[in-house]
Amino acid sequence: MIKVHVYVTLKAGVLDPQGSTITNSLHTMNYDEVQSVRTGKFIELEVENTKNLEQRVEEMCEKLLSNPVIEDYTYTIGEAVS
Amino acid sequence: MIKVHVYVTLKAGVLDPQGSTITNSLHTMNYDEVQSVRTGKFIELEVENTKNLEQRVEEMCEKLLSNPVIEDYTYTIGEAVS
Amino acid sequence: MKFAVIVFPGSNCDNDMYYAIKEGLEEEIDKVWYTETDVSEYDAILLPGGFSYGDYLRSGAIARFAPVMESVIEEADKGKPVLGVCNGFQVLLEARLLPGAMQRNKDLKFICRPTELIVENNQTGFTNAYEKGESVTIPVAHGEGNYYCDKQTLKELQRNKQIVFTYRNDINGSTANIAGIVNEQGNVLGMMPHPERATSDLLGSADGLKLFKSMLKHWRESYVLTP
Amino acid sequence: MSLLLEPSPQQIKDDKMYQEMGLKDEEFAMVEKILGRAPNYTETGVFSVMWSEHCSYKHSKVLLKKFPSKGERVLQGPGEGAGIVDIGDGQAVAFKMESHNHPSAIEPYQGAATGVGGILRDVFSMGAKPIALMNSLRFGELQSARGRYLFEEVVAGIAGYGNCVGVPTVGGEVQFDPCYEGNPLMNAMCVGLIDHKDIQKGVAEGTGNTVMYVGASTGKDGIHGATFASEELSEESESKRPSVQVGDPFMEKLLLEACLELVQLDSLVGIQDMGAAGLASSSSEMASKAGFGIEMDLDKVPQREKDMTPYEMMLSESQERMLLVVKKGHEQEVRNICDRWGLYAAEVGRVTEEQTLRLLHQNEVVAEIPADALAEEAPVYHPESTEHAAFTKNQQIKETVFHIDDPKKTLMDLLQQPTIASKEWIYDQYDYMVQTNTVVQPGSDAAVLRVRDKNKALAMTTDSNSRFIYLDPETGGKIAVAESARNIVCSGGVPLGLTDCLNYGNPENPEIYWQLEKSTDGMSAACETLETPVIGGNVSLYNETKAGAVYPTPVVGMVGLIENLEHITTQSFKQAGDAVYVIGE
Ligand SMILES: Nc1ncnc2c1ncn2[C@@H]1O[C@H](COP(=O)(O)OP(=O)(O)O)[C@@H](O)[C@H]1O
Repeated sequence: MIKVHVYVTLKAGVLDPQGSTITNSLHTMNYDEVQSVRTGKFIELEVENTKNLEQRVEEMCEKLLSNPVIEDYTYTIGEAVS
Repeated sequence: MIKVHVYVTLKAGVLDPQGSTITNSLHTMNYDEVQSVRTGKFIELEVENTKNLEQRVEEMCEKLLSNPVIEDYTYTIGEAVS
Repeated sequence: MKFAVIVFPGSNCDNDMYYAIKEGLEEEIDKVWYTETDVSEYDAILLPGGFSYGDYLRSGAIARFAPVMESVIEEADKGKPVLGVCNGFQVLLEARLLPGAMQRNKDLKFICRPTELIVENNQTGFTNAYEKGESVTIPVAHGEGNYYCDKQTLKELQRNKQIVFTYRNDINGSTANIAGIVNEQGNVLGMMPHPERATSDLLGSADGLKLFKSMLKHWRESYVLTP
Repeated sequence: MSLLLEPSPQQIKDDKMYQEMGLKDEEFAMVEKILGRAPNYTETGVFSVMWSEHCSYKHSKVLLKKFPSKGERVLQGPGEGAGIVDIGDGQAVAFKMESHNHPSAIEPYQGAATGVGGILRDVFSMGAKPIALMNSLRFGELQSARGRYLFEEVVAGIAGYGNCVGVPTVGGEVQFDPCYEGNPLMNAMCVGLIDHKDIQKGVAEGTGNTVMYVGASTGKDGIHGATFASEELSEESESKRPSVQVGDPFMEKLLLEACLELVQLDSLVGIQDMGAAGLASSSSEMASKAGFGIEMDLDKVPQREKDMTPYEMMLSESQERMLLVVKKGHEQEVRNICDRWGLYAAEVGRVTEEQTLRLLHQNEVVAEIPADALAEEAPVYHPESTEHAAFTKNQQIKETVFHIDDPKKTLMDLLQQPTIASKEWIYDQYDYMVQTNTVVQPGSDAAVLRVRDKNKALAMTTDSNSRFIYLDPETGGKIAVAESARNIVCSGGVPLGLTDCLNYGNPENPEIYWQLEKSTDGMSAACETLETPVIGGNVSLYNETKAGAVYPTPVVGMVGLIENLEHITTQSFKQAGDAVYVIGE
């Protein structure tokens, strides 16, 4: 079994209302050192090892895990674990 | 300015309705190699360099960015960038 | 009896709560702004539904740090009645005034509908006007009402009779069909269904009004009649 | 694009760069004539959005004039954010419907969400408190994965936004048909309640008064959205759109509450939502309506990104923004209210005697345009019109009688059609009860909301049957209005008036224009007869893809007054043994 980590983030320039609300809230909690916050998704998949794993993961990201209109994604493919 | 990445995941044992929905959708799309999906959050902070940065980040995670009742968190603190 | 309904940025059932008390129960109520720091003058505190801070990050997570919450927690610790409905329940969970946490509904959709509830415990200061086991109709409207707690906590909730309302049918995946719980002392109630939306037959049900009547009765008995 | 890299007026003209922004050759010539020189990049951009179909109604203005828009109760007809109708006791109802079709086709969740946001602002910028939302949706068949995705996401987007803002979504309608496959329709309607004394207008008058900007900061999102809404959808649409607008319903909620307090200020002169074409449309329309000008300093506009150009700022369609005009010296009153709601209020300009929209950027004048030219003097077209082949063919069909062998089975089949089946799946996701006034919930003919502290209620409905209209636009148009009126009457109400949203294909195609003409004729006739004035609406043209145009889909949104709560009637049978009557033909 292989662990795949997918990170989905908003494209640059796309408004992130969550991020700005969290920033404000951190400021009222006196974490003034925080300049900005952007929120995204972190998705962990457990996948059986297949031939073209990388390509398959890429497809899943494109088709389902991210919304290409407003989001970007990156992923890491881990070591095989039992 | 320093980039801090925070990863918030559901504690083991906590059901993940979103993860199971994604697993099902991937299966109907013929990605049968996917065994399980767990969803979490990926939060990117831009922080001014402060003395006890690590401790401050830890606090923010504990207090606001994650809910210890159901979530775990990890973070990475990046290199200083201008 | 004097109620406070807390208004957070993004609260949207504050007016409904206000009218439920003012017109339904015919008692006094003030809207209290989230920046206030002292709510000790009130006999009961209501945390309304809505989307405080847009429900961003996690529902209730940011409101929990609003200035007014310190005083709310203080009053709760003193034993004053505190009722959190929907988003208010979520705030109470985030503030750890109640155990457990909320997740998204099991089918990931927002649900709004009249719902059948069972009164599991009518021995609280919020439910004394109901019969035990009574079936009542009170609407829900939430996207994150899937109550979660671990096994240990569930056992304690059961042992202490802290489970006050359950859904007759599983609507959102909540552990043990929990719709509302009180703290161990019994003075803090959190519930997902909206009693303030069920205060007259014109709106489809008056079953929610009994909850506010229970609060009034309890207050009269414990504070007014005792010397 | 940085300012330095912007093409010069000469280049824009020589390389016909204006065409890419949506201006035709003869339109560009008109612009040159108005300015007495070639426009620069910013000016060309501002003209092109203001003269787009979406903002100028250049292909539909002539037809809209036919709608009866007057009536004893009408306090505000077409021309402002929303129309307003008197309901007695010093109160009135404000309502309007608008489309967000193309954004919903590209990014269905955000497209639908921001559609709801826009229509809410149209209503609360009039000073009215939004009390209900409705919608009218069209999709392709649910068999296709894309169709299901669009449908689910549009519904989720409407729910996500409306639920968060706390305005109940009390009804709507939906139809599934292959003609909407590539171009779904998303029309949203908002109904608000207002006291006569609080009615506001989007005007910028009084030389020296201050122009203020309230709400979200301006980003590079949706630049040129109005032009985008005035073109057919193509594969290029994806790349043409620099970035999709994301809605922030939390910001909207704060803006709503702040605006309802701002309209109580005596020092507020005018207020308008920055909708399609953002700062460009709000500033020029407010100035033009009042017969004044506006000078705006773009450096003062709150910006979300670094180094934004005047072009980008003027054309951005960032959501949740309002433009205000305040009596000079009273800016602090506005700031106080905004501060309380955690909103930033910036002074961005002033009203001028001279009727010009003048923009300053880094101490230089970067645009100077007569305000009327933008808001009022867009070219008006009378496109060619030819009878549509579908109508011609339909007329030739001899009367047909259908033979049904197994009526029960046919009935069951019909009830399973998504268009006919229960819509509970949809409205279960909408908070239709918040504000606790919803007396008749979704699922009946019309939704009914009580008017608090009064023994009266409002009934509201949205309707259109585009297949009828496709087969016979004039009769179909009449049917759409009549169906709405029946829904109101069946609920116990008297129709007060209507708003509409005219969704069609490309009007430059004579057959489409003919549909537009005939169906609006039919609607006008029905409105005259039923005495239901049209108090506002919206036009969405170019709803077509390579596969063709959508059916002509003029959606009617009607509001009625129920003068006694006892008159409220619902659809369901009440008890066994009651007699059932059919009335009418
Ligand atoms: N189909 C229509 N029927 C009647 N009036 C319309 C129609 N379409 C647009 N209008 C009116 O024209 C005016 C300008 O419309 P629009 O540009 O959509 O307003 P907004 O500035 O709110 O976007 C509005 O007052 C609107 O009510």
